[in-house]
Amino acid sequence: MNIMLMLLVVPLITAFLTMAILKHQKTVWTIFLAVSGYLSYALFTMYGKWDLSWSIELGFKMFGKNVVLSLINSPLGWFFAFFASLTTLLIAMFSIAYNDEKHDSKTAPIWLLLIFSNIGIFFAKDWLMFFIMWEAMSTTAYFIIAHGKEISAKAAKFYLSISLIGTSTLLLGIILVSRLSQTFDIGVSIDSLVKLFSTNYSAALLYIGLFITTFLIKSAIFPFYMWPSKAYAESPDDFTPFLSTVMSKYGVYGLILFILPILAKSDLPMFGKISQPAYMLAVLGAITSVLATILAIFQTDMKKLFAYSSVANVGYIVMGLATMSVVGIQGALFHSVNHMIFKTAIFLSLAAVIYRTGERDMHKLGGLVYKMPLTFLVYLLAIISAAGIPPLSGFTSKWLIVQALMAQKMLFVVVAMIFASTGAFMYLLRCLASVFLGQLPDKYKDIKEAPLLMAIPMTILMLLTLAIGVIPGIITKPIDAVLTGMGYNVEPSSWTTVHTALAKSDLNLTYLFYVFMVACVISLIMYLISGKQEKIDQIDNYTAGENPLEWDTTPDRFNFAYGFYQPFKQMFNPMLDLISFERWMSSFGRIVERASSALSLLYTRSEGAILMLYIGIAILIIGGMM
Amino acid sequence: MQIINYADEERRQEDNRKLWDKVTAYFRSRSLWMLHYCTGCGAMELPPIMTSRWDIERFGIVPMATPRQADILLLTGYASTNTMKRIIRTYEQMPEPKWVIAFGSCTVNGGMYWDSYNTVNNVGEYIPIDITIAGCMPRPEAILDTMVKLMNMVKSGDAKAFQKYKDNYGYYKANQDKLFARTAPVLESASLKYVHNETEGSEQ
Amino acid sequence: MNITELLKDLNSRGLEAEKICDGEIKVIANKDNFITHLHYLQSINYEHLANINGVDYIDENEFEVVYQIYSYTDKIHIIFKVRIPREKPVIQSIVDLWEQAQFYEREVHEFYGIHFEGNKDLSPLFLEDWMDLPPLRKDFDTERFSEIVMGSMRNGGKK
Amino acid sequence: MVVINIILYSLFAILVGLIFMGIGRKVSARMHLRYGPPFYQSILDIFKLMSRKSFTHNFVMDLGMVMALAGLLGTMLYVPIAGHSAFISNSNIIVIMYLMAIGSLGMAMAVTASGNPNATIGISRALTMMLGYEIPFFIIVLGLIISNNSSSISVIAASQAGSIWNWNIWHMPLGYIAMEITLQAMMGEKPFDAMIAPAEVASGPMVELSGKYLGLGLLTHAVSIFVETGLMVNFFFGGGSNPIDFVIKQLGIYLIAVIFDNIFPRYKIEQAVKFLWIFPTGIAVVQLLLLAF
Amino acid sequence: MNFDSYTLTKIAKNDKYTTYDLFFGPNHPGMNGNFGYVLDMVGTEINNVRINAGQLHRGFEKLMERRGWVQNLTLVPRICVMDPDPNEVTYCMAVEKIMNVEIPERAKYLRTITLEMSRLTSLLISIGGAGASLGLYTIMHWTMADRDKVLDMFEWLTGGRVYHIYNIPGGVRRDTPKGFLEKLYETMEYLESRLPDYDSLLFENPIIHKRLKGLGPVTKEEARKTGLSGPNLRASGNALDIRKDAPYAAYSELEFDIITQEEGDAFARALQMRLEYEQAIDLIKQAIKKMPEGDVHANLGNLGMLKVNPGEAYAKVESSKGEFGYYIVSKGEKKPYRVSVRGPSLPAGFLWATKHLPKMKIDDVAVWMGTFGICAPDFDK
Repeated sequence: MNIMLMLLVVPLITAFLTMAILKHQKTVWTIFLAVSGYLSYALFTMYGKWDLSWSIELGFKMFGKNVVLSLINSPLGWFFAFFASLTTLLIAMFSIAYNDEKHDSKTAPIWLLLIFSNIGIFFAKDWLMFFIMWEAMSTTAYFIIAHGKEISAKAAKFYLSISLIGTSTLLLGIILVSRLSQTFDIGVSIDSLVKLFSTNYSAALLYIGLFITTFLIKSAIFPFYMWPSKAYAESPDDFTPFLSTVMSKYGVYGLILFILPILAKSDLPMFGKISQPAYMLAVLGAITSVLATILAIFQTDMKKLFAYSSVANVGYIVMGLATMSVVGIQGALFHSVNHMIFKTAIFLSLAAVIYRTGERDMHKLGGLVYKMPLTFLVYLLAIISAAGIPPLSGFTSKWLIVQALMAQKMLFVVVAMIFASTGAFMYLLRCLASVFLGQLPDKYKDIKEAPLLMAIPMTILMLLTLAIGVIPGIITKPIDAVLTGMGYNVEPSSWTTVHTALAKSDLNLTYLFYVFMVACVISLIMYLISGKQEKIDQIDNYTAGENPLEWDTTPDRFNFAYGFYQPFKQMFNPMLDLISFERWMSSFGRIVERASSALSLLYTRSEGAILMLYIGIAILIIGGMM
Repeated sequence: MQIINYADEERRQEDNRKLWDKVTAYFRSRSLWMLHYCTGCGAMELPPIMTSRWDIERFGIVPMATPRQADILLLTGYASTNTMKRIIRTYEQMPEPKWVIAFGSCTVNGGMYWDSYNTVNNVGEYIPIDITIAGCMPRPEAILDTMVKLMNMVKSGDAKAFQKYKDNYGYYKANQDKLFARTAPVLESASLKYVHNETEGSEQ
Repeated sequence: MNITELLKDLNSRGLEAEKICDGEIKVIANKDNFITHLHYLQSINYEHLANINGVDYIDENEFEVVYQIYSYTDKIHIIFKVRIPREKPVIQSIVDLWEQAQFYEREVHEFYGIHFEGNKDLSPLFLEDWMDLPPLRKDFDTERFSEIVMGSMRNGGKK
Repeated sequence: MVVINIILYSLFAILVGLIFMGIGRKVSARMHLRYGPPFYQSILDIFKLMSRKSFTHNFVMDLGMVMALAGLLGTMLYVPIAGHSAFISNSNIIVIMYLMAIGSLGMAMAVTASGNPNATIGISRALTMMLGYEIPFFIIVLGLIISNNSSSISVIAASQAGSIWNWNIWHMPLGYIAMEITLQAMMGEKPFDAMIAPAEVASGPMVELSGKYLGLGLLTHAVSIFVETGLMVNFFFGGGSNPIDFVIKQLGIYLIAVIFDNIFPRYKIEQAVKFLWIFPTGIAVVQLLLLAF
Repeated sequence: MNFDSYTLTKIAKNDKYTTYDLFFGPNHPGMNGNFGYVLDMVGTEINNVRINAGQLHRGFEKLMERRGWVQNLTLVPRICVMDPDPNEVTYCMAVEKIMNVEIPERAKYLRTITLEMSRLTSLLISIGGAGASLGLYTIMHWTMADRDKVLDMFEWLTGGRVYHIYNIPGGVRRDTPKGFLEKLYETMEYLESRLPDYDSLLFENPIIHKRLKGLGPVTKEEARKTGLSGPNLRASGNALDIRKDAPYAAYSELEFDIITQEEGDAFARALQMRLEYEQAIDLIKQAIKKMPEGDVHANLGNLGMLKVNPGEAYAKVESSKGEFGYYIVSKGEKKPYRVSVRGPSLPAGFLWATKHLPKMKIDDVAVWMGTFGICAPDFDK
């Protein structure tokens, strides 16, 4: 059987299979792990085979041709699909341990459907396939986010209502573009839109505007940056990494697949070194990352905090893409992978914390390093990577994006980027300080380290981020293929060095790691030759000479975690009112929600109804086309 | 409680100190950081010695904010019972090596507060003292002189009160408990008359 | 109001008022209704409560609570004294009249064991874990206490 | 060979940083109408701190302090000293900016591990301040990068070689002024020292550091002084023709900071950030616009 | 998103994990004296405050009942270390009131001089301390250096640097040394010449204005009603000064106006200190010029065996912090029956702490204390 088809069929079949044995949770999740393992392996073997494809002719005609649903193994799609399935594999391993009696979310079958649509999106060759998979992805994600909890269902509805806008603009866009290009093929539609740009500028802008809206909504770029804070926070803890790292990339993938080639090939009015629409995109990315960073700094719920952090990171990626330069796109793709790795590591370690403590508010936790040192270490390396600190992977991609922005003289965008990444430091450290460091509250005196099955994927992620940081070639080599596939002329990248457009600014990361290690050794020697240290109890602290217990100051009451950046926040209070789109977004969302809840009643009763929905939507769309 | 006599033992140790110890002792003596803690009125003469006129920073002595960073604890004057408790906690929070200087007559025998119900008479019974300065209050010159003396003692390895505290912890702990861990009134008169007031209070 | 008028006024209200020197009088009030007098004094601009202190007249078996009151307009200081029996040292609180009184009353409570009705917080302010007689009472022997607890010696131990 | 170079450069930076601290103390003492400690006082302090016993709450404290010093040493190695550096590199400014963050991260980790609220408040302030000064600092750096079309410090320093009139301080005086203010914040000198304010949070991050931890902290500070003044020399003062010239310029810059340190009280953290985002940032933006257009 | 700063106290009530305790003192660089507050914090804002006093309690009032009338003179200055002379003078005045003794004119002037010199030393610490609590250590060093000049004059006059025990019942201990007054006048001129430096460093510093203005305001009526006194009272716009209202020593013969500020905030209090410092210099100069010749103490017989006739009196003095009051009851014995001390810092240190500190930022506590001139030993006693 065609391997492309296998990629789709395996998750689909197992999805229905696992539905039948939903009661045996461990088995279900093990099957899930096996499927993701298979997918990762299959995708790995597919590297370099860029001629793989699969198509099926549907029995009716449009635009004078037979309508075809087709898949193709493009380097870009492979790049995203491979790293997505790798992430899924690691999450799956985590999920086996996570979904015990207490934390069971029973979402494995739907998740498999989601993976099915995930593969479909990344390998779709025509708009029809793309749309079906896109719609399937949006809907299945809704069910996983809802996962049978009252509050989650609310967040999921919010997510669904926002997604509905996205899918409807996508549908409209597809209809318009297909009409224009007389085919559903994506490649052809790019060329026809490029042509349209030279004849009717504003119409073309409207066409790509529809697509951009869809992609921005999916990636939660300004002005749609609000929904992740709800959806990510309320979804199952083991699903959040997938939602945050893989699903936020669909929009990015869409932008690279469709928007970038159009902007690159068209003759557009320029602003400085780059075209105006691209600059607009960069500005949107900049606004997103700045706002999301500011909002993340003030969160008390750790999952919400990292939801905003994800939004900010996607903002960086969009900024990198908008430079339209090789270095920028390289950086953006690199950062997409990095974001998958470090954000998965972060969310998994937080899931481990939630698994052990059942608490999501940062200020109610503290001092967990005493009990969960490995989780702490994973989280630490992940945030070092997320903050873009060398020698870990996050640095390389951020550095590439910054270099690209500077080379293109996008001055204020790059300042926004630096603001966001310094701000990232603030919120990342806040979570570190509040959750893992500080005083361990009495009620967590006897919690344990995360179970082995959780520890393994976390450790792998930790090593992965270090490996990529030291040897960037692991990622830059596949990126070369992607860029070549997109029509850029690139020199083959080296294993150790990353290049930029600026003069004399290349960076050898392996050397950097080496230098840093030598510095570490010097520092360690200084530490070792100096006097001995004695370990003391956590409450044995400077308390101005007072005995804290005489003042009823237990460790619970000796931990500064709430209102961590309160003085800073007061500076922003007037502004927070303004940027809190949440109010109008939620009022808007509520209207859609009401409409959708009437609809959703039909199929929330049983999971099997999803299939009905699929078929119904497919018929609807195709019927609309006729 | 047996108190080890240090005088002889130290003199014996003096000769066979290693070179490394001598070097550390020199550096330590040149960089004594004192804890910024005004335990009593003697603290009033600290600002002058720290500031322009006497400028103790010449000798590398600077005030430090917390006991973790400090080398010297200054007991500036009388120690009330409450303060004594805090002094002991502070002293125990200081890393070794650490030294204590007691200021003024009231730290030796209570001074003019000898019969007060809330001041400790001899501070040396509760924590070990390296040097005591006489006077009420000691003049800045005296303090400066003491500091220099302490520097010399540190350099020669004579200032070992912290060692004494470790070795005779039982003695010090017993004295501290006598002061703080009181469970019953000390004077007989209390049991007769104070009870009335307590019941009166609870009725209200 | 000058000092003679004030004395006359206070005497007419049933208080024993007496001049000590220029700008200073002492007033002895009854423990049952002293608050109304203080209220009156406050209403005629005696708005500064400088201090509240106790005196232990052990020979007369009485405590005296002394309120130091001053008028910024009349420039007259009143030593306002209230006697209460030593067996039942209870007096009404004046927290409602002067806010700072709560701390002065806590102090007097701590040092004399006088209970102030209406003062919500009479927890010890200065002494920690104090179990003996309130220390400022005349029958508390501070030297003996110091001798037992701190090992103090007369003349530094010399005979 | 490179390893030996790295060790020598590290020791050099530490030594210079410590002596600068000593001279700084001497200068502030003179401003206070005092005699002041000897110029090598900081070396004595470090030695004492390293040789005494110390307390740790958990392994994060050890890890953090080692990481902090390592990060700063790593940063230092990327700063060219009068054209010399421990190994051949492009001395990329962005790398330096992010490498310096290791120091902050390590320090932040180590002190929050102690669980003392004073320390945590100090860290929250330090990070807020970091966001405050990174913006103007980066805008100034951006101006330099744009005008040289390279993000390499060596290139920026080399472009000013030759006469004293080639120095960037004459070409971009506004940038220099903004940098001077920003440098004050980067070095944590008053009026931007809210993070260690002894009167408010009992010396903030340092509150639980004893013995060698404080020693490592001071070494980190010494190296950071070297790095920050070194950056300034490379950016605006031609980078120096030989190491001695370089160090003298650094000292001059450091002493300016010390003098300002002694005549200003401290801002509250939010006031400091506001100030940094208005004045130095505004000046730097004007400078950037002048350079870019 | 939750706007936590809007409703911090509400959040603190509902969620016990949001608050934590911070120990501000006794061993804290921002605390002047051995005293403390235990702050219940939400974020960096104070939610509630517990007072931690008593570290300096020595039982003065008990000890004074056990010592002779003159022996007590050694105890009283220890009640306020920063500003010891008002204690001596107040105690002596109370004794003199009971004994009905009038002290000689020259003694009055000498008392005035010692009181004002003591005020200078205390205000120099307060001004320097307020600067240091904001991180401006330079001013601290300068004021301390200048304070030493005054202490040297004290040493010459009385033999002691900090505790002088110069005032005794009936006058002062001894006459001035030769050349003292001229040297004192010179010192005063020197101190006056230093004022522009202080101003440009501290009081005209824009950051100081930004930090202090609007911090810890006290209204005019509140200040009178809650027992505030001295500079704190006058900084709120009350033109009240014991030196004018109930003149003691030689104040009735000296010319001076009561300085007031209107705002009542921390900056007004700091400025009030600065202006009263200038006024004190002026008063000393006036006193030196007007100094009459004559005895310096009234003859009360052998002071060591002094017996005071039965009676009671309350005497008060305007110190640099406010009203120091001594209430003395005598039963005609060799020892006082009861001495009660009214320290000026209690209303600010206790009452206003509970009023001002909640809702205040941790940043401002030290400087708030500094401007109130809170001196722990005078309420701990």
